[in-house]
Amino acid sequence: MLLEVAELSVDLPTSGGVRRIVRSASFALDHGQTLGIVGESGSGKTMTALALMGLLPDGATTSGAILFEGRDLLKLNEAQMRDLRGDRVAMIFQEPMTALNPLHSIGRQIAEPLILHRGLSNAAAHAEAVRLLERVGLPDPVRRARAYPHQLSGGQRQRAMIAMALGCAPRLIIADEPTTALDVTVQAQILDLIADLGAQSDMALILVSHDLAVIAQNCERVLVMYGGMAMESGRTDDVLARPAHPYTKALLQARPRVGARRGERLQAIAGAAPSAGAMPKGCPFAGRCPLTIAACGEALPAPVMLGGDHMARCIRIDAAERAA
Amino acid sequence: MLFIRLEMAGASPAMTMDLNWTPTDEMGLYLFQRFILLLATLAFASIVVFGVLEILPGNAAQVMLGASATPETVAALAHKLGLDQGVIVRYAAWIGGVLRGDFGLSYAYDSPIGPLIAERLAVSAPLALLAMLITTAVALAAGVFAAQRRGKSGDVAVMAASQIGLAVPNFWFAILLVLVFAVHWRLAPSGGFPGWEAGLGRALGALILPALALGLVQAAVLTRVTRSALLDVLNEDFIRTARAKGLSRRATLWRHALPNALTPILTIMGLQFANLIAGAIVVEYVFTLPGLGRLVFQSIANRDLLVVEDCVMLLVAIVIGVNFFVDIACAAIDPRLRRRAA
Amino acid sequence: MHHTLRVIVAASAAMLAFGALAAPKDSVTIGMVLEPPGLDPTAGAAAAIGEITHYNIFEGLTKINSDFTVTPLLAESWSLSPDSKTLTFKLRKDVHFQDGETFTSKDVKFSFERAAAADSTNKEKAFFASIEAIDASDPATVSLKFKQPSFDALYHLGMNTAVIVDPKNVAANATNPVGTGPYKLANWSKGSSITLEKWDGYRDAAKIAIKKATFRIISDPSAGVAALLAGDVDAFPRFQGVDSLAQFQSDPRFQVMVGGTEGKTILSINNKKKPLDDVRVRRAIAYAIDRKAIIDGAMSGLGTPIGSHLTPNDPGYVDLTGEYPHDPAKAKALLKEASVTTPLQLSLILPPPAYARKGGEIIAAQLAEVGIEAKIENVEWAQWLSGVYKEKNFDLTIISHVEPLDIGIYANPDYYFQYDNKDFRDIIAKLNAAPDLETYKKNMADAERKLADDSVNAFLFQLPNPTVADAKLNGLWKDAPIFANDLSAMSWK
Amino acid sequence: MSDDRFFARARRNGGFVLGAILVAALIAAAALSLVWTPYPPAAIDVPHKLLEPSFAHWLGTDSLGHDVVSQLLAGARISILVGIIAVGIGLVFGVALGLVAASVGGVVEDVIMNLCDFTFAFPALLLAIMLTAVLGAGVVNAILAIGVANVPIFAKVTRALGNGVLARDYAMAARAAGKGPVAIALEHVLPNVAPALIVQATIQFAIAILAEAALSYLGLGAQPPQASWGRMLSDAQQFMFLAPRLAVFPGVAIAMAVLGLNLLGDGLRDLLDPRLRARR
Amino acid sequence: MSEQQGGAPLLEIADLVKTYRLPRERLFGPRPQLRAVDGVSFRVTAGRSFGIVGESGSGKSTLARAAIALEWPTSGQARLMGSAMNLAPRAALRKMRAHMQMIFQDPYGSLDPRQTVARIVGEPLACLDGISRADGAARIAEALQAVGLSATDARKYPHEFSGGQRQRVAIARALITRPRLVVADEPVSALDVSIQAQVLNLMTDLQQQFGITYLLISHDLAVVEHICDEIAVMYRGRFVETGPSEILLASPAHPYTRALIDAAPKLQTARRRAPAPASDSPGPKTGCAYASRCAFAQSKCREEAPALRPLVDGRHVACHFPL
Repeated sequence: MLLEVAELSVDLPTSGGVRRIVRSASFALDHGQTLGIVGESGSGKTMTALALMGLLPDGATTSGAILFEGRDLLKLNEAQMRDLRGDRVAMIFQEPMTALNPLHSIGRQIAEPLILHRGLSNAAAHAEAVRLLERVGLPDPVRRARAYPHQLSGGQRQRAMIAMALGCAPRLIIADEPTTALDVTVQAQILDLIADLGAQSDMALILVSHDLAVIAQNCERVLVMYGGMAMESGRTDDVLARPAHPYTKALLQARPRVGARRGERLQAIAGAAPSAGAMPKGCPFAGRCPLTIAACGEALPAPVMLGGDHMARCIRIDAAERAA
Repeated sequence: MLFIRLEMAGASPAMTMDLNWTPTDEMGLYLFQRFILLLATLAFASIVVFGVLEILPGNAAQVMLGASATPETVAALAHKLGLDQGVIVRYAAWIGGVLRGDFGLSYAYDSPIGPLIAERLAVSAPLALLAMLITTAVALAAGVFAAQRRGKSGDVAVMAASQIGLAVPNFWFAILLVLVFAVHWRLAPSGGFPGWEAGLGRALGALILPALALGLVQAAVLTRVTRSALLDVLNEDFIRTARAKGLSRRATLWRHALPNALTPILTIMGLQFANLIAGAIVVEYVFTLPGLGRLVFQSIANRDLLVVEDCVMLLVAIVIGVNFFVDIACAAIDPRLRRRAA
Repeated sequence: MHHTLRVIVAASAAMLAFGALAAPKDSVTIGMVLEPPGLDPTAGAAAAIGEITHYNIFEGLTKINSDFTVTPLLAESWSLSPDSKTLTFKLRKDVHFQDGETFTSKDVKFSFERAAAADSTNKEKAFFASIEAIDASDPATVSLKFKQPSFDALYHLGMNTAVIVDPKNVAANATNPVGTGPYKLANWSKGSSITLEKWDGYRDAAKIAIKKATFRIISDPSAGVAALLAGDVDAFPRFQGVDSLAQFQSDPRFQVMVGGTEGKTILSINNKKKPLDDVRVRRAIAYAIDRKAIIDGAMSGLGTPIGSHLTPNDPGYVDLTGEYPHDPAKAKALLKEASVTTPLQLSLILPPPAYARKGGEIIAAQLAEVGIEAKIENVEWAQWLSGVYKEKNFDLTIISHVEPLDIGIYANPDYYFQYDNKDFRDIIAKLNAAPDLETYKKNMADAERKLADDSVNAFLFQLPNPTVADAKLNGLWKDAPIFANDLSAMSWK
Repeated sequence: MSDDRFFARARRNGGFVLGAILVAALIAAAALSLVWTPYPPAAIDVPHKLLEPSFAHWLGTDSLGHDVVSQLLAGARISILVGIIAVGIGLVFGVALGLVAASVGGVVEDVIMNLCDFTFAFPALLLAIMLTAVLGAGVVNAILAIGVANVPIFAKVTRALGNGVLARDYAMAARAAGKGPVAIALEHVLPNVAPALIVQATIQFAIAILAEAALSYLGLGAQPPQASWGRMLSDAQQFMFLAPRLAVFPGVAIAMAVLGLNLLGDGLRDLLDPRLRARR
Repeated sequence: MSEQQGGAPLLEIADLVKTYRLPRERLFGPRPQLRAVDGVSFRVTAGRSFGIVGESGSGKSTLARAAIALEWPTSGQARLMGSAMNLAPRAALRKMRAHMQMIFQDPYGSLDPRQTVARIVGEPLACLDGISRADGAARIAEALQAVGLSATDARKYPHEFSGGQRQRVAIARALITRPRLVVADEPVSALDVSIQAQVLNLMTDLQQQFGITYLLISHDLAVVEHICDEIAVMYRGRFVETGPSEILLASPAHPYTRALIDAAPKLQTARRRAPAPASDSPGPKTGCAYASRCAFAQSKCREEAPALRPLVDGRHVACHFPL
């Protein structure tokens, strides 16, 4: 296994007290594999990704374990984490406009990790940056390398971000909503690019998105998060075909579909997601879930294995199956 | 902030990118437009300065001749000085002279104003530079220090000190400095300026207390600006990107955060320069320094109109010029700013 | 043997002195409050011009000394004609201007005629205009024929307005003065300091102890105190920080002298303005004022009270200070008698000197006690000159008239306080025509009494001349009949 | 925002509490001086000048025998007066200009903003010196000068934040509903800009106090017998060596008043709108 | 359902052009112009909701704002029920506004944080004359109830609501004047999936209940199809294809429409590869704007701009070689 996350919890101090943002998340990933983490805003998916990079906000505390290439990342000191970041693990962020330093040329920003981790000279790093830009499909890479972020379009900027992440040939790439800010057509191209490049060099990929469809089309495995908790996980095929958790089911049905009858009522989920400050003791979906019983609100539901590595955290899986 | 819009221009329609840009074009265009605006501002400033000071009460000729002068002699001198001419003629004569480098004649000193101002600048300019140097050094160091330790005791101490700095009037601080360093410990002269011919050491020695009084109080403002600008930048996504590349916090700070924080800091420094010049007038008063600010004050007292006009114009031009260079510097640092020329 | 011993003793003493003072001090730094606008005392009115140039760069025929006596300077001697109208001076023959020109009676004639000319900006133009003829036929003799007998001519000729200038250099004197004195201008750093250097071509160069003198302009009293304490300044004549004198007096490093000047500090009253044109109101003001409190509060107790427009050292002085004792009740009664409705609102315009600013505050408080509300308005000199002196737009103001023997200003009905009195003008005419000193003194006393009786202005005190200096500096003036710093008399102990 | 939450959060904000206490003390001092001072502030008592602090004179007397405590109390009055009027001038004209600039946009906005930038080239104190030189020294002119210097500051704040508000969809929604530009400026822009203006006004108040002190120190502000902290300092400077305490009290008073206002402003900024970041 | 307006369509856009001036690029060069909307015409008839799909920068939001008289067209007209809005006097336009309202994308930015829900919802009403205070309050309560909120919510402030509830408030505001046309600019794209469904359901309910016709702007084909009877696909300021939703989505005629449909992520694991190679460069000055990205482009496409022409099935397409 390249990566094994076990019972990861993240606590974040806020003005209203310490909040548990991620609750006992567990998942694993091998070389070359792709995992999608899907969830709505506030589900804890981004914090999970940042925990893997060791880039949680100041004051955050973690428990559990993150084994990467056999080492527990939570036990590494800052210097050791620094050596990993950008070299063994790389990250692509959501908004390429703000994620790039507006004052540095694209080439300089791509060259930076190469100089840092590979010890390349400035000139060599810059030449490599141009090669990387070419590899991510930017035409005229020499001039693009000289350009500043504001002179590129959104798609081009995201390609530059990918080039930056690829630079040191990391073993794991974490992409946090890499296409949310982009148009649909560009989104498809960027996702293709990430998938292709990952496959070429046997990199593992964690794709974080709010859009189940994006995950479905790009990841072998999926992890559905809600209220800081991993509700369901497993092979994408399994989860899509036989969603076990009421939340996953609701999510699949809530989306309007192309080709569906117009004006058809969508299966809406009532209410709104609980805020981190008002998280119930038990299942975070309790209350919004049509199958809620008193026990749902009392304790964190235990994971239920459903064959293979298909897992769901729900005490009413049986009822859910009946309902479906 | 002169000319610079701190906030992004209002909601602009999404635009397609023209990739045929060339950096020199953008910068050249920006420079040209800023320069035109600089000239227009200077012209407008000269009209305002002349206009305001033309209605000063008092009669320069009377002042020059003293109490016992007869009305005829006063009138004769007024004629000699051109005070009996029309306002527009006098404005044209003044501005024409200034453009040729002829600042006119001081009524009070009965000598050309150009050398007079040059003499004062030899005190004021080093004082301002020294003060700015102190401000910048202290503020950058303290601001970076505080931003790095946000919320910790070091940050709290710096912020508390800067609050006090904001609250203390610079002239009071100057008085306290004289009391402690010049009178009590006798480490520095109490005031006055021996002149540069007395030696670099003595001249700088006379400027150090005034520069401290000016600089430290200003540093309080800039420290807060530096800290908040840096904290703003440290919250930006690209800082996380830099850390995700494996850069240390320190390297992230110096390579990514500080250059980005520099634009607001520089802009505020430009604005502060105006306050520095104003503060210099008061501090020069406390330390009886023969600087430009003091010349303005004395000349207003003497009704030495032309000197006041020249000095105020010079001070305003310096402020405008400094802000012009701040704009240019900001555009040189931040390629996005060049685009905003419109 | 005896002789040898003396030589040895002298040598050892000299060596000791050298040992104590590695380099004997031959320079001095003098503080002054106002910077002169130029350096030609015959063209500008500012007292600061004389403080720097008089006796140092420029010299006149006579010299007014600290003790109010008049002695020869460029003149060796003089004689007065029996009708008291012609003064004849024998001039020194060893005098040169600093540009090498020789000083002769022609220069005297040129200087005085220039001062009397129509375009003259000389402050004492009126005095020079009273000279009917100047005879300079002999280079070593000059005689001045006055239109009327002149008892104070020697005094006037000793003032800085009567210094002898080099005809070749008159135009440049403001910035590059050339005179006959022992010092030349070395440097003027505007707004900061003026430095004079000893001129080696001076006729008595060997007697001049101070080689270099720097006048530092320190307008703020506390900065002056600081400069003295820090040793930045060796002497501060006409020192403004009068409240700090006690501190210097108790410090052995310093010498403190308090002398007098010709300054008559008065509360000027606009005699034309209603109800101030009523003598009862002016008298009420005089009764309302407590000179002692003003002198104590504004001058730290320095300054001699005066009762009219003359200082105690002037010829013909009469002490009239008892005329209007501090009596608020009487003041109120007079106001009532003049049927003035109280509170009476008056403006009180104050120029920058401390005697005016602080004295004004005290006077305002004293006037308030009798029902006069004086609204204080602080102004700069320029505003004072234009608003008060020229436009006569004021009710009350405080000012020190420092010109000696200037009681004649009251004979001018257009003078800013606008005292228009025929009787007084007659007295002044008699005074000017006085055939001898005794008559002069008698007429002077009449004039003083008339002013006090009419309560033209409220007369406060003689402006003191406090000097603070390094205890080792010799030759400073105690009294200051004129504002001058005689550097040639100064030396270090 | 509900009031109880505001006060609950306010109590936890130490700077705000300290600032509020200091400002309350300033106001209390000014109010007290209207009805009572130990001695009349302008009363001259030459025989009792330069007294050390004692039971009769808690902080001693100055060179004319003024009671220092009385003068300090009365001086608070001038400070508050200058602050209120100068900030008022800045608010009224600045906010109006800022709203017009933001609402009208285009050339009008450019002209107003360039004028504001232009005014920044005249340092407030230089402007004040020029104005007082033209109009004469006095509190009224000092207030006017400080007020004029305040106008562009409020104009810029109003315009910058106003543009932000106008770019929000709710301003667009108001237009879609048929609201005119004036109604939108008054109903949407002004209330949303108000918290920032309150914060800015507090800070400008502090700056006005400093400016008045500097002007009075230079003799261009308050005139005797009016008590003013700046004037007290300039008097005290002449007695630095005899009675350094006289130079301490007014300075401390100014510093405390300004500190209080700044802390109050920072606290208000945190409380009213955490998104507003330090502008200084 | 909806009352038929004799003859004139509810909304008619005629040859609308909107240009913006961009900053100068060269010292003395002219200021370049951006044609955000480049000659668009369409009609919305009562009862047939109209959807506009396109990527960011295609001009669809500008078009929406012009349609509701929040932008003044550079040329062309927007007519509501037969009267041209850009020619109408101010007072008349204000009256017309009662018939058209707008819903915005960001439920956090579209509600003034300093106003109560009652004021927010009542704002369009306040702009109309002759509505009494009591009437107004009743109408506000009615509107709130129609969107599933309670009348007591009127006293609350926006920050007391969740994102979905805020969008309900925004919809209530749009409903209060009982408009015939509601322009909705990306009404659900800022909401979480679970909330999206609630809002979309609400919008369809209101459509049926009050006979509202939507002009819906979205980048999401599924959302547009869910609400709209007719769809227009916009690219670089122009319509490239219009037509009834079912037909257009089932068998797109324009390659760009095809690309959009293919690129939309679907809930299935196998995925078609993204079509055309990426190119973000601006289109050529002449010819079809899409030519540089089009997989089927031929030389004619680069030389001659295709006009929007009708196809047999009621669709219009701007392509020389429709699929």
